[in-house]
Amino acid sequence: MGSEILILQYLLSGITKGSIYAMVAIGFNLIFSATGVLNFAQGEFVMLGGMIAVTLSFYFPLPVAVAGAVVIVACIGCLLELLFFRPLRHHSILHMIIITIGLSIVIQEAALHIWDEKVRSLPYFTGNEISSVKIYGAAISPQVLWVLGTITVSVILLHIFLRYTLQGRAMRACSSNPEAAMLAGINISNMRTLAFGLSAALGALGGCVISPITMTQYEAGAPLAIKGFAAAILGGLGNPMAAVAGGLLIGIIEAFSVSKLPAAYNDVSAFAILLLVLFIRPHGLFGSPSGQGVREF
Amino acid sequence: ASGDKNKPIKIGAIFSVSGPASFLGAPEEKTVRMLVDKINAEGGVLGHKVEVIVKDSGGSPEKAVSFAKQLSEEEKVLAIIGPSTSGETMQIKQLCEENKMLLISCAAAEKIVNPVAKYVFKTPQKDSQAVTWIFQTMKDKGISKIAVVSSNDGFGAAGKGCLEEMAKPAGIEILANEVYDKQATDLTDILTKVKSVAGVQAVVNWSIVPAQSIVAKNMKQIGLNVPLFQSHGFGNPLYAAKAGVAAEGTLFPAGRLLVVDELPADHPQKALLAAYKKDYESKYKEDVSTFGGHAYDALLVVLEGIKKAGTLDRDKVRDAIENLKGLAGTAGVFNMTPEDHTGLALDAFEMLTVKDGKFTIYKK
Amino acid sequence: MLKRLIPIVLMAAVIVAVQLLATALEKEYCLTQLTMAIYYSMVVMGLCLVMGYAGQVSLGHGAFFAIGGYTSAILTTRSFLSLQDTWWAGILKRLHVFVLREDMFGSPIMTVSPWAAFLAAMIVTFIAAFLIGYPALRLKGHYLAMATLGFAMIVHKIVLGSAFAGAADGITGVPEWTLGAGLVITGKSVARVQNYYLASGIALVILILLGNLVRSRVGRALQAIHDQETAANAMGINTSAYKLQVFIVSALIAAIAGVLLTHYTGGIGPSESSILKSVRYVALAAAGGMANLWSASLISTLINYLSLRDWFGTFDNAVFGALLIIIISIAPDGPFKPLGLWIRRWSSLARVRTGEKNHETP
Amino acid sequence: MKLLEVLNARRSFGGLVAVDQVSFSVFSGQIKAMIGPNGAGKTTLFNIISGLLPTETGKILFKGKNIHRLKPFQIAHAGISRTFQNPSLFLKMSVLENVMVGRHSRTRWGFIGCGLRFPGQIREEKHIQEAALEQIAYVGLEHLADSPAGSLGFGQRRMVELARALATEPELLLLDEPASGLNPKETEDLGLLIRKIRDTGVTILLVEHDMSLVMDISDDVLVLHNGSVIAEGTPSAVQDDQKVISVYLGKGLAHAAPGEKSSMRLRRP
Amino acid sequence: MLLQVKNLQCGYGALEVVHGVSLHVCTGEIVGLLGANGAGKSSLLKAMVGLLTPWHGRIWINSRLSGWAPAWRSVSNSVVLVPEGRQIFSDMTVRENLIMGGYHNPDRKSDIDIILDRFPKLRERIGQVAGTLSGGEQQMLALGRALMARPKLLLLDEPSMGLAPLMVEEVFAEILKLRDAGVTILLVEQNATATLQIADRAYVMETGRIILEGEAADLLQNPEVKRAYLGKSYKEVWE
Ligand SMILES: Nc1ncnc2c1ncn2[C@@H]1O[C@H](COP(=O)(O)OP(=O)(O)OP(=O)(O)O)[C@@H](O)[C@H]1O
Ligand SMILES: Nc1ncnc2c1ncn2[C@@H]1O[C@H](COP(=O)(O)OP(=O)(O)OP(=O)(O)O)[C@@H](O)[C@H]1O
Ligand SMILES: [Mg+2]
Ligand SMILES: [Mg+2]
Repeated sequence: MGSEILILQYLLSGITKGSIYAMVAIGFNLIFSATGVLNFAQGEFVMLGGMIAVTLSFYFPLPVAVAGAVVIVACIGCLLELLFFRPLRHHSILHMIIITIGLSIVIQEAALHIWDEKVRSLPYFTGNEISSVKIYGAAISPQVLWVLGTITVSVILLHIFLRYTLQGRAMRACSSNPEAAMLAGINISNMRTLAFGLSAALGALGGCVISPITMTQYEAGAPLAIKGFAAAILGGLGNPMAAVAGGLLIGIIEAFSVSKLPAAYNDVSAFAILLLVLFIRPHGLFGSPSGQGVREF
Repeated sequence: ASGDKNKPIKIGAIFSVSGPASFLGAPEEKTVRMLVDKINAEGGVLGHKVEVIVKDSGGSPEKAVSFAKQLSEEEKVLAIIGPSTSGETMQIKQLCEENKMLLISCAAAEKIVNPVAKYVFKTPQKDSQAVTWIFQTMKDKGISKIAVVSSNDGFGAAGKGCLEEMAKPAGIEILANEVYDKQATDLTDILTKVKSVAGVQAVVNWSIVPAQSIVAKNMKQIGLNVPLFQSHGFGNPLYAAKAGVAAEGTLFPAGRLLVVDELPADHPQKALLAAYKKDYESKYKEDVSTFGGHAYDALLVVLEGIKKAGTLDRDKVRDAIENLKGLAGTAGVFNMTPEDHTGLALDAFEMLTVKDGKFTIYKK
Repeated sequence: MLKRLIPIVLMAAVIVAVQLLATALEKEYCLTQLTMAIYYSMVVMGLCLVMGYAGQVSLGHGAFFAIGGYTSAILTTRSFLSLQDTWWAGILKRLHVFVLREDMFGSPIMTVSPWAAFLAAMIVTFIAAFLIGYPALRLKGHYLAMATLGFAMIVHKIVLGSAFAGAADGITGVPEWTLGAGLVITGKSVARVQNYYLASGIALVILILLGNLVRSRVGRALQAIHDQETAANAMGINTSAYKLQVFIVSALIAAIAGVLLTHYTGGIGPSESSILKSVRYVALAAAGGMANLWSASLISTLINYLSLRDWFGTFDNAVFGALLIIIISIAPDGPFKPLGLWIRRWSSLARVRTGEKNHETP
Repeated sequence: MKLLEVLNARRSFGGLVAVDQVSFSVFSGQIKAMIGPNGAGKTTLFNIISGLLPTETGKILFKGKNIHRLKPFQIAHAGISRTFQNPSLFLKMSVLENVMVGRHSRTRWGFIGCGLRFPGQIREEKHIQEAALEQIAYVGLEHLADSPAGSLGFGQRRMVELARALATEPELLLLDEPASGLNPKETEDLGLLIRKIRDTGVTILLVEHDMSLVMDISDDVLVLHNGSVIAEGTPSAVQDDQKVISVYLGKGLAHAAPGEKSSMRLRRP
Repeated sequence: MLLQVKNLQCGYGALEVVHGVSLHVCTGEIVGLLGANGAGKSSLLKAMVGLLTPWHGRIWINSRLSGWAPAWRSVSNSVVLVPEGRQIFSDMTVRENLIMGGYHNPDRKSDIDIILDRFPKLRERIGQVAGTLSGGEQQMLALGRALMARPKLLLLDEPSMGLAPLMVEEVFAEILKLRDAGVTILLVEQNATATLQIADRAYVMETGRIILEGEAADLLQNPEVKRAYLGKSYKEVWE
């Protein structure tokens, strides 16, 4: 195996991991943009998406199962907001974050009791477990291309939504200054519901497309959430494209660190680099210093 | 000496029913509950009903410690079976030894019984025996240069150590040796590294986590087309299923539970395995796995010890267990000695392979 | 002065009452888990100081607990017998830094003494907290949370991936710690009551010290930093130094808890450094009302106690999550605050009512 | 004596030069006012002096020593204190505690002393409280000492801020729009208060848009426009400066006394 | 009558700060609301738009009972509050702030230009992140943003705070122009002289109660008002 091919293979392997982190990070970003809350339950949306899609796929063809899972999880997201966040008054951002931690634990346990502890997965969208796409001699699973495609489409749509549509801007206004948003006539509760629903849907979609690669289990959400959180922060909060860049970067760092260090330490190198970046750029690679994530709780 | 017949035999169990090792603890718990019901329906042991108190440790050692104390000091159980993972077992090994509490672990690592602690036993086969099988098969296939990948949990670490130790004497060279995270979602990078090492003739993966299927898939995806050996942790049909076609041809040593149909009728384990498999699968509507079998064996060992000792005195039961001979369990036939607190011989294993998505005995 | 003493005396009374009750009901064994829970709650106290008062979110305190526990566990279990004949080992032995003892299987080993290991653990924690705190405390909000979480992740993975820390199995066989004056930290059941009082005594002392701290010049400075960092700085508070100091203090408290619990249970495993643990500490601090040392330590002792006694079985995590949601939704300032508030509101409501009547007769 | 000397201070944000080569001095015992249109760079200049923003060029000399590389807290220790345009009190703390924070730079016990409550620390704590109460009384808010700062109205917050700044025992006090949000009567009282403060030996640099206050109390006025000084002098000289009138004062309302004709043009016909 | 408030009480937590206030504003009027610090003026305005739930009493807007509706509803009633302390969206650009002001206004695109013509300073800063504007610029932005909603009733809470004299003059002129354009205005101000000069009527509030009301011109001459709120003009002081 030539060294260029090797490097390319590491790169592709990094992209595979990174695309998974990126998918989770986008969802983080959306709720963050709308509410300033970092939703620790985002990983759980990803897990639920995968689990529900697998269950539905016993009864329906794959596309229907995926669509069904996305819709159901979006509804769950809205429902969670309605039940747990809407009734809150005068709660700080930190309180809401703690509630998302609680939700994440509860959802995980609920999944354990609804399903069981076993791993599940959707079939590969194209090809099977051993098929791969060759790029200059290096190989990548076709499913990764599905993931990348999903990311690209979601990011573009999200970017347009948040920057150029009225509703999207209103969403950002809500996180920027809720009282002023209310005075401008924005129903901030509905906006938050919408944000939860949307990011739950995004998470679920991610959970479906990555399910063949990573497999899904009731516990799969939390580690994904941590990496997704790291990706979102590395990129800089408040910008879905930055989140994707952050995700890919973490994946690629992990892959290349494997080539030099014992694989047991690849998380160590990824997080060490993340820390370094933060120490040099305290608001992520592409974040703005005045951005909301910088604000204290 | 068996005293009041109404008093049930209390046995404690610590399993990680939830948490990161739930794929071990959950079938263990189910198995034990099933078995206890069956035994009680058949009249119990020595005329006593058997009561098992199951504690879910969630895989945390500190909880295992707390529960072990609780079980021995408050519940005053006769013996503890479990914990599911070697990390938890190691944390309570000394505690049980000091409190003279009988512990039958369901974790595999060799150091649980080596050095031997008087009160500590375990039921899964030894890693060293699995390694012996694997290296033997490699020799038969003419393989001498291998790569080892393992997970960063207790099982993976123990197996890795065992492989490293036994490779030289067996004439096998380990060219690459990598550890991956037990929650890994993709392993192409590690396998790329393996692929970049010239001369690797086979890959050995040592783990109990779902990532075993990912190894199989990723190897095929990046075109690393050498035989894949797995540990006895592959003994769950689910993992083979999740790897799909990628699992074809995987070689691994395992107890006979997974191939009970292929056993000759006169095999000492056949009846027990068949019954366990049937009961379990009809009760829980899921495939039986070797993990549940470890709990089966643990309970079996304790109860047989009681039967043999004819008393509920813990020290006598311990002595009886230490001298159990020819006890057929799910993992093999147990022959305990004061030096060997596992009691399984090399023949507890069979080399298996995956063919058309099914486990079957590997024939050269 | 008296007002400050009341909660302390009350707490001491509760501590004694619990023990007497447990002994009287022949449930002394409950004190084992209670002792463990108290050690865990010490981490929460330190975290309260950092989060509730100084407003810095740390998702990495599990790591400090683990650093403390692991340092002392490694030093007190690793045998340095091979170094016995070197001249410096002789000196260290004379200084009681090295001690000779027997391991579980009766073979002789030479390890570092618990006191020396404790000291080393404090030094290591101090260095780690300084190295991570110094750059990280420039970060704010979510970024700070991520940096501390990343640190915890790194510690966790190093612990998991390193043979010297026992990798996934952790370290066992940690000896008991003779403090002197007949006090021993040990999990043996004969010393159960003694250890319960030791743990609660240490916790109470920490509570008192932290209580003094928050009601002083330093505490005000921390709260000021929390509210308006720029203004605090302009008022003459060296904000970065304060943030660093409070971070280190709380890290040291976590490490002390780690050392103590490790000697108490006789071992430590990698799960102590897991992210989930760190997050759990934060959640417990939040459930206690964050800036409320008494209630946070009570809540966390209670919840950890119930969890360690397996009250909720397989639903342990679910119950924890649900409790968390309920407490935060209903009583974001901790469950004890509304109690006081209700009393006050009742009295003021009465006043409003009479006020209303006055308006109607202009 | 020159207490504060700003030499060629400059600060830009992106392409915008907010403060452009500004030089001026404040003499001991003065009340100096700084005025100028919105966005002229007054607050930015305050931020530079108090160390919150570094100046890109030039020097800031306080009592002859260059302070422009010092951190804000060091500058506070050196004897410069300030209030903010948007009152930034510690909202969760009581008024008394807010002012006690002001004593921070004049006290010394640290973590260990405070944790262990050494007798000296207890004594110091008592002094802090007494001094803070004195300052609160000075601005006339004794009755609010125990209320949380978050529950105060806008104007009251300004007063607490002033008390907090005074508690640091500054030699130079920077006030950023202290009268905004106060009604004319209250502004007048504030003017008296500022004079009183000056009489205790504190030098004052003041940013204010309320001309009645500026013209009433200041000894010297500096006018900033687009980041540069366009005029400096006595109040009467400045208010007749054509440039100042055209960019800042205008001639309508601001000059109007109650009921004066010129202002009536605003009334509907 | 565009706005009518009867016997309104409201407060925070257990603390009542408005103790039964009644007032009204007729269409086309400018009504001033004066009062010392902490009198409860801002709280009263907040209650009118629903940011603060009234404890007691009634509010009619356009003869329709309101007051318990959430704050975001008030905009659809064409009632817009410019809050104390600006409250701009500090991490959005000036343009985005304006767009948000016109959230319910279908013509927001063209209205932005009108607003920018009114406040040329904002045009210069159109792409700047609003949090970095100077104090006065932020105040203009807040006013501009409120106008984007095309209010019928504009509640202004100290709009001249922090503005340079020239700008104060402009803002007051702007308020007059708005009234001429048909907007009804309730103006809370500390600049009592200017307020009474442009207002038609005014109320004076003290510790949560209305203590005086009447024609603005009369109040301007009222000795009590003069003593408590008007102070001296700086010219007077100087000369
Ligand atoms: N952080 C920043 N980033 C970009 N521009 C800034 C920043 N801070 C201030 N500015 C700009 O610098 C200029 C000067 O601002 P400054 O706050 O000093 O004005 P000011 O004189 O205090 O005005 P006002 O009287 O309205 O408070 C303004 O145009 C403002 O938009
Ligand atoms: N969020 C709040 N929580 C508790 N009390 C408050 C709050 N906001 C205002 N208050 C109290 O309500 C009273 C009235 O405040 P309000 O802001 O309405 O006064 P105001 O007349 O607008 O004063 P100003 O001229 O200073 O703006 C004040 O005494 C204040 O202490
Ligand atoms: Mg300013
Ligand atoms: Mg007000």
